[in-house]
Amino acid sequence: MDFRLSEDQEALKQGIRSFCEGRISIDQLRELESKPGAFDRALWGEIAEMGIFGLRLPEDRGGVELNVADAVLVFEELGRAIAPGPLIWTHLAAGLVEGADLGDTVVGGLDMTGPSTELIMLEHLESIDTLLLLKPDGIERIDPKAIDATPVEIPLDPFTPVHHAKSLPAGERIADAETAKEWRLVGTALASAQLLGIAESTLEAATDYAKKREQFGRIIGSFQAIKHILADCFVRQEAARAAAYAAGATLDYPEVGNVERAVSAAKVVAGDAAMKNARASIQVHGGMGYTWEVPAHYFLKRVWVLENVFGTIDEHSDQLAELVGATA
Amino acid sequence: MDFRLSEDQEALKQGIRSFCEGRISIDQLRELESKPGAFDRALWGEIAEMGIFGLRLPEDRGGVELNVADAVLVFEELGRAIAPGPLIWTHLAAGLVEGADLGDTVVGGLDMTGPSTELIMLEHLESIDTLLLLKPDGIERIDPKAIDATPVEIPLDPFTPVHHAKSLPAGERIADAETAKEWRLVGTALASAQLLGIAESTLEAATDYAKKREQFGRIIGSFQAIKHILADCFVRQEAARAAAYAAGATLDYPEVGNVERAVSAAKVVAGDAAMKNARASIQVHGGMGYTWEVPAHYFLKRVWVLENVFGTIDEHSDQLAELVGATA
Amino acid sequence: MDLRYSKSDEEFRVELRGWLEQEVPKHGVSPDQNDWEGRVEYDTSWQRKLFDAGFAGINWPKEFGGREASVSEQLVYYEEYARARAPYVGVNFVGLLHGGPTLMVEGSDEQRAAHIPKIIRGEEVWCQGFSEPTAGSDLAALKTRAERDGDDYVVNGHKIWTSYAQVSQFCELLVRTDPDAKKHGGISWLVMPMDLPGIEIRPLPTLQGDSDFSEVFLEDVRVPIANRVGKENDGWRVTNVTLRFERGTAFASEMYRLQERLAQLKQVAKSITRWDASAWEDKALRREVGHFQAELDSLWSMVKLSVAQSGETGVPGLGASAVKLYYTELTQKVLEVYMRVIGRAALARVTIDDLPNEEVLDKALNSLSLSIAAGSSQIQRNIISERILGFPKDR
Amino acid sequence: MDLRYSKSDEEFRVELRGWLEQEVPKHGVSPDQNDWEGRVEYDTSWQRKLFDAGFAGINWPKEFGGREASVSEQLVYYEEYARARAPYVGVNFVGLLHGGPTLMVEGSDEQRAAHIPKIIRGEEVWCQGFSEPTAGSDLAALKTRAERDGDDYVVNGHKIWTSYAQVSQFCELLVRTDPDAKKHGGISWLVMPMDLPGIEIRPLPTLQGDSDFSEVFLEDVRVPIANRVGKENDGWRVTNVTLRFERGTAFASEMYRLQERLAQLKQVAKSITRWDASAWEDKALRREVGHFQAELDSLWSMVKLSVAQSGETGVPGLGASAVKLYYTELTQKVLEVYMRVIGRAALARVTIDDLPNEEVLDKALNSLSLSIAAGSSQIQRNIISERILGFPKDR
Repeated sequence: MDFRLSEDQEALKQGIRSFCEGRISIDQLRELESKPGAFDRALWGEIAEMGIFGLRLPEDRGGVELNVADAVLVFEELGRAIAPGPLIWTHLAAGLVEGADLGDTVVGGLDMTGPSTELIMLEHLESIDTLLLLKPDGIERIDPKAIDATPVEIPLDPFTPVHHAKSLPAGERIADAETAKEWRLVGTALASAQLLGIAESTLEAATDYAKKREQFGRIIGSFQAIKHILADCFVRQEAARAAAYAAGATLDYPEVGNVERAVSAAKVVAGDAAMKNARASIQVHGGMGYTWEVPAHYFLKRVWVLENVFGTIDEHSDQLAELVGATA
Repeated sequence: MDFRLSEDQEALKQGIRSFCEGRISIDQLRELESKPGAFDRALWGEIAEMGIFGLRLPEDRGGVELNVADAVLVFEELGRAIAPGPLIWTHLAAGLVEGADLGDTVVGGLDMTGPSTELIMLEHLESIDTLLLLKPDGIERIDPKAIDATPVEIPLDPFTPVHHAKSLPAGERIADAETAKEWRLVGTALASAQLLGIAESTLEAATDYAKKREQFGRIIGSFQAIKHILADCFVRQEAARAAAYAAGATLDYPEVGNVERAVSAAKVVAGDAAMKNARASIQVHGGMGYTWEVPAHYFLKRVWVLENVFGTIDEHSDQLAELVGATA
Repeated sequence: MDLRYSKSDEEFRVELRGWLEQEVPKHGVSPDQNDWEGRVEYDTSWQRKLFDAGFAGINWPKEFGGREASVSEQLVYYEEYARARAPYVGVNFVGLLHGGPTLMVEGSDEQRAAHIPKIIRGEEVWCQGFSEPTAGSDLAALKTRAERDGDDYVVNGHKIWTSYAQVSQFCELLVRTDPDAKKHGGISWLVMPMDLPGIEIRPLPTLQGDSDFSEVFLEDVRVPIANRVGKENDGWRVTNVTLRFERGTAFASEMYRLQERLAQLKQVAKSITRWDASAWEDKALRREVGHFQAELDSLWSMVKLSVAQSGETGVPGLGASAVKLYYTELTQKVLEVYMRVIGRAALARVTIDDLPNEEVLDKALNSLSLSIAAGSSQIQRNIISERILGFPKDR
Repeated sequence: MDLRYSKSDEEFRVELRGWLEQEVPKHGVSPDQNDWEGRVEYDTSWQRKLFDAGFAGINWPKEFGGREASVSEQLVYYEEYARARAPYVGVNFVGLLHGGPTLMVEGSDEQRAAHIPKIIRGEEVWCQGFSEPTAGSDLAALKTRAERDGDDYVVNGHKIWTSYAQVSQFCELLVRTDPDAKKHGGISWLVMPMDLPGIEIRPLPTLQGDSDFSEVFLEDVRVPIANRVGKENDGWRVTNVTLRFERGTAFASEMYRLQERLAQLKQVAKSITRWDASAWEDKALRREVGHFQAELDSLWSMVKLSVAQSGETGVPGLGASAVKLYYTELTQKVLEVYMRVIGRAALARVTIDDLPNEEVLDKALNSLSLSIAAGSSQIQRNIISERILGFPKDR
């Protein structure tokens, strides 16, 4: 047992971070913002080349043969950069949907294991080649073009275009309930990892700003009011980190704990951390935080999106209540 | 409509405050602490002489003929001083139980309109002459000596001794459902007023301490970390004040709003304010706040007692949810 | 401590309610955020209607065309205005809530005569030139220079967060007239016509995507000295009068309207199905909403107390900072929960399937500004701890 | 990033669990808070049992009699210790968690030989003489003077918050040996025998009513110079080594035990009837409790990470401040909710009707100290913002 990152893991994380800094910087996101569907197939191909989708596939199938814990680190970095697109779904689909791992097939998805609602919201519909439905009894595939859906004129998150639909056509069953259950758990862990990443980058941006911005003849980061807001952000970030990493490590070796509990804990704690840190970041940025120009708002908007995938904080808390007193 | 205090009300408030400062100071409370039942009949007589119990009785019955709004101001001051004893019950009983208004009969009570529990906790049992049971269908009177109750060796609040019992003997009905309903509302408003008073005096004590206590070569009240904790206490205090006063004013003239809503709002907001301010006060007092010697803890302990009379914050919140959307 | 409205208050309520019930629907829906021409027309024509009906400048003295309503009538006004969902003050904000009141207290007779009647009729739109890129919370650090040259001040500088700059005729402008004086000592308050040469306006889009705010660049703008309000270098005092209004009852109707928003949240929750029951069946949600109702009622009682206290002087007291902090936190919390109730549908900023997404998301995004604008929450806590609780200033 | 315990870890777990299952019940119930003789006997004899069984000084090097357990064995130890509800370290706290480790790193061979073997066997009780009435959060402002006189320091001063002073043989004492040096520069760290003349102990009852803390008055107490640990005037550095331990894993078992407390809360809620249903039927309570479980699991994962990071050096890292803040807030929140679940029965500090009042109320009251002691939450936030985030120190 050693909960620290291995050298390989540090290197993996650093590699993804460098890639994001080079290809998914805020300036590059701004360019993407004006493109149809806020999507760039060339970038998608580069993400695939980084091995992000085939990360957990065996080497003999062209993958990198890594673990969920490694994927958590990768998605933490993608979250930091608010990398756009149906990243989790395509990652999950690698090995099941042909071309997903190579970035040739862009795979989107919808988690239908949560509470039913009349309204169906579909992300990235115009950019995906395949839509997967995650249902309690298995995974189904649908042709996105066969769906009668209405595009939403203004999405909450500029990088997450959505369509809404009243119903979906029948899908083709491509995996069983067991796989669906595993996908739901891994998907939740990866969304938690992205939320962790956002908790980090929002704290980082606010810290940088507070060290530069002067008011009353000194940097605002010299005021306890600001220092303590950001210290609390740090605490939340570290709690989110511990929870998200534990979810990954528990998925890899279920004997170390209760998988459901670890995954739900990650979504709750990382979700809270991201939401509060993103809000704190806007607050510390002051008036500039309220502009479109300063990217602080992109992060909060993404948090709202991620809160609504793979179960909300409330849903996971309710599930955790049932597990209180169970063996960890 | 003028929500400010009238001159008479200011004078009333000041009068009670002076009385409390002279007769219910912390030093005097400390003496009381060692007395059996933490009760002093002589003091009770003086409280009666101040007109606190007969406050709302007509003048021709020996009362002061004031309103609930005035009683709220009086109980705010009693709360500030954490004046002990069954003050609300004796006040409510004035006019119904002989001698209550004059302090000759010490009246205790138990609110049985809330959620049933198997365990019955009775406050001040050894000091009271009469116990009243507030039930949905009316008010009953019991002889305290007829109750088979066990004294609690260590009460949470040193000034609120308790007994516990499994059952109570049959009582004598002395008032109807209508009166019971009114008592419950007025009792809730007065408990809220006491909580408001605690929100004030805990802030005041912490403010005074933070102006005197030096660390790092300056008073701790010059640090934003402390300043902002106490600014938030002030906001809560003012919200609690507005809510408690509104509850009193609405009880007096039900045409100005929804009485149930005003009273529940007061208990929720004043309860929160008192709980958080009492905790903040201990925190600002630092190590000294954790001693028995500094009185900060008495206030928090009293808050826990008051949280559990006339409905908890949760119970009132649940009731308010039903009233959302109703006319205020 | 009497919350009863008098008979004449209630008569006023009946009169106002009747008028609003008739006029608000007729005035139609507010134009798109980016349709500036439409917005000006919508906001100013509504102001004119208010004026013609005798409901403009509710707390303004009669001599300035106001209604000079009593404290209790003002509360009736805020309540009814919110209930009727009457148009937001919009482009008239600065004139009605800053410029006008400041001129009443500090302006010369000529200045009052030139502007106040037009402001109250909706004939003059004002904007605010206070903040600068390096003078935000620390407003007194402003650097925009005004140098005397004949009968004019020659103004050079860079203002930011100027609402409605692109549609204003006048700007309440803070300038530094004595660069050698101590920070608060060398500031003056000017009325700057927005059509003067040398003024450049660049919209600064907000995170909502609208362009309500602008940056204003001033290059050798010649503002007549006669346009100064108050004495030279006494502008900081004048400003503080103005700023208090922002923390006072400027948002009273918005505060009352939160009640309605909570009621709407309850209705929406009842209409949404989750796990085969309505979202309102969730007791945890109900408890939160009930708790919010307690706080909302308390907020409105705080406003009643605050209005009563400011009634004598007309100037909101320091307690206004407490009202603003309470309102800010509560609004953000309520809207966060509202977003959760809407759930995945909140990924859309437009209204779909009868859900009030557009309104709720706009308000949720807008609520982020409440803890920043008009004195951030950190500044408000400083004001309370220093001016009310008596702690030393930051050092 | 591997949470798997090795085969030898699991063997250690089996061994430890078996031993604890056998010994903990035999050791009986802890004596009353005010029975000092009983408490010392209870705590020190337990320490001796741990030592004899090879479980004392779990992270201490073997050369000092410790087990020198691996990081993962330490975690196993904290988990099993908490699960077994084994006795709290009690009067051995200062020796095992401060004095001993400090001597290991900074003491002379003689000092180590004189104390460490006795500390780990439970034969020597230590107390802490750090804080003073005017030096709390600002510990370095301490005024207790030590002046050289022959082979002794003559010590005069007034210490406060000294736990277990009345039953200790030794005190880790901070004194000022150079009154002219800068604040942090003139401090030395002494081992003071508590039986020296001139030491007066006055208990300082806590809000729980116990007398775990004392004030210690020192009047011309002659402490041999040989009892100084580290160089003269270098005591501040020595102290900082000590303090970090408090923020590290000193409370690891307590943190894990919170899990159990939450499970107990659930059981209690199920056993209490409210409105004709169990209190656990209240979905709002369940959601809060579920949220707590998420945070508790995260806390334990934070400890795992923190222990792993400190494994290399043995000294907890700066992240320990984050663990302490998270633990503190969480404990206070959980116990507040627990009080609400107990409801009116919480008016009694003794256990009635099978409700665990005594324990819960004691813990709830005790939890108030967590945000104050061992570096207040405000100090922890300063540490994080200055030493981790890189903001300037307060000025």
